[in-house]
Amino acid sequence: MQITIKYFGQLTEITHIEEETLEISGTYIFELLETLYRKYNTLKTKDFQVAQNQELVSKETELTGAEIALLPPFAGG
Amino acid sequence: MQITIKYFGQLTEITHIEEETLEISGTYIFELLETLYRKYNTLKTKDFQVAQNQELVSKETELTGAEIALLPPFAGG
Amino acid sequence: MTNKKPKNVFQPGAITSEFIGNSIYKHQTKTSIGAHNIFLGQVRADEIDGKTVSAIEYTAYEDMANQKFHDIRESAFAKFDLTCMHIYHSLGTVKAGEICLFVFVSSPRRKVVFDALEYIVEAIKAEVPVFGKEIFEDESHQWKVNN
Amino acid sequence: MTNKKPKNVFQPGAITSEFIGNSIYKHQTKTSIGAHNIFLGQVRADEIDGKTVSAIEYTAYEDMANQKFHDIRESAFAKFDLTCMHIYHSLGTVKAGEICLFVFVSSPRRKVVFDALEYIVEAIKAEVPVFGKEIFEDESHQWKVNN
Repeated sequence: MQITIKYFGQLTEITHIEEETLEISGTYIFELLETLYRKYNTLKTKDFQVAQNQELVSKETELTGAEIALLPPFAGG
Repeated sequence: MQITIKYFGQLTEITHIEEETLEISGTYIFELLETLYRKYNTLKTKDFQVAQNQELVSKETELTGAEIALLPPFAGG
Repeated sequence: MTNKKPKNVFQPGAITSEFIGNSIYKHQTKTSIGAHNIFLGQVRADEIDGKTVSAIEYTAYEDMANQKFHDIRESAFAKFDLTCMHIYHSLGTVKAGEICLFVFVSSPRRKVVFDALEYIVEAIKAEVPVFGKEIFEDESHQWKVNN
Repeated sequence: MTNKKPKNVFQPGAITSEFIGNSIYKHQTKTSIGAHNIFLGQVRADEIDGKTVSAIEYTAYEDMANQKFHDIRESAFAKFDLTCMHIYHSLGTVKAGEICLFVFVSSPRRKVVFDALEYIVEAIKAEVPVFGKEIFEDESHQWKVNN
């Protein structure tokens, strides 16, 4: 399945891009993350949450094909 | 003893003055109040606190000769 | 902490939005501040028995009130890690919709300003001898009481 | 309560004291309001390992952030008897001493605004995907994290 992934804040210092669309073979968020960890070596060392369709989700959530975002710790205000 | 007494807010609608100096014969605040209740008939029906030398005092406090103020309920802010 | 003599907290008439904006502006040179919290008391056009409040006329036992504002200030600085604190209160006529109380606290961190501001405002309402005559549109009046 | 689409809470660069003053001014026609409470987040010139923060560069997952601001707003209106609520957050560069967050709540009564403002600010800090790059004077940086 084709999934668009957005990167924010300090994660863009690892990915060097803010957005990409990847072909993902798995069914769950954690499978998508395994793909990303292979692509970006140091991503695994970073603290972040995952949003799917703009809602925070756990790693056991099923992929729906909606936009994924990797969100480092919030710093608003 | 000569004591200056200040009246504030709705109490001035009873006293029709904001300040006066009276000769008080008693020793305690409540004796001063008795004098004032005789002078101002409806004062007794009103809710107020007494300050002596700018500090709230009870009716059993001794008169020092310092300024007395009759303070109706506060309405700041 | 300071032990200065009480400042005069009162100003004649309403506190303007320009005054408040300018006060905020002056704090932008204080770069240790991370959080400001501002309370504004505004005169309500309350309807009571079919009559509407058009203004409040404020009077105060000024010397005692300024001393109480000073005590509240000292006590808040002792309790909370504040960088700045400012209090302004109106005297005289303040129309419905206008501002009569402006309390401004600043601190490096936000938790402090929430606690400090509520403490200060509640103390002002309870302890400072300020009196308010609510004037109705027909020029009759009643006396305001804090609760 | 409203069910309108999320508004855009973000504005480019710092939030000025004039903007805040003007926002206060606009509320003086709302004569059912008795109490305003305003929170301002200001960028601190923190010193970290001998280097001083000169600015924060804010970015956000804007669509999700505006949705979260909207949810916080709806939830605050449901919980508290508020007359008005306004939230503004900076995007891009905000220098030390400048204001990056402006939250403004108004109600007939004061108890409500204290509770509501703290609720809203804490929710913003915890739930809204905004990111802050703290820029030091030597142009190095670190990433800000809310606590």
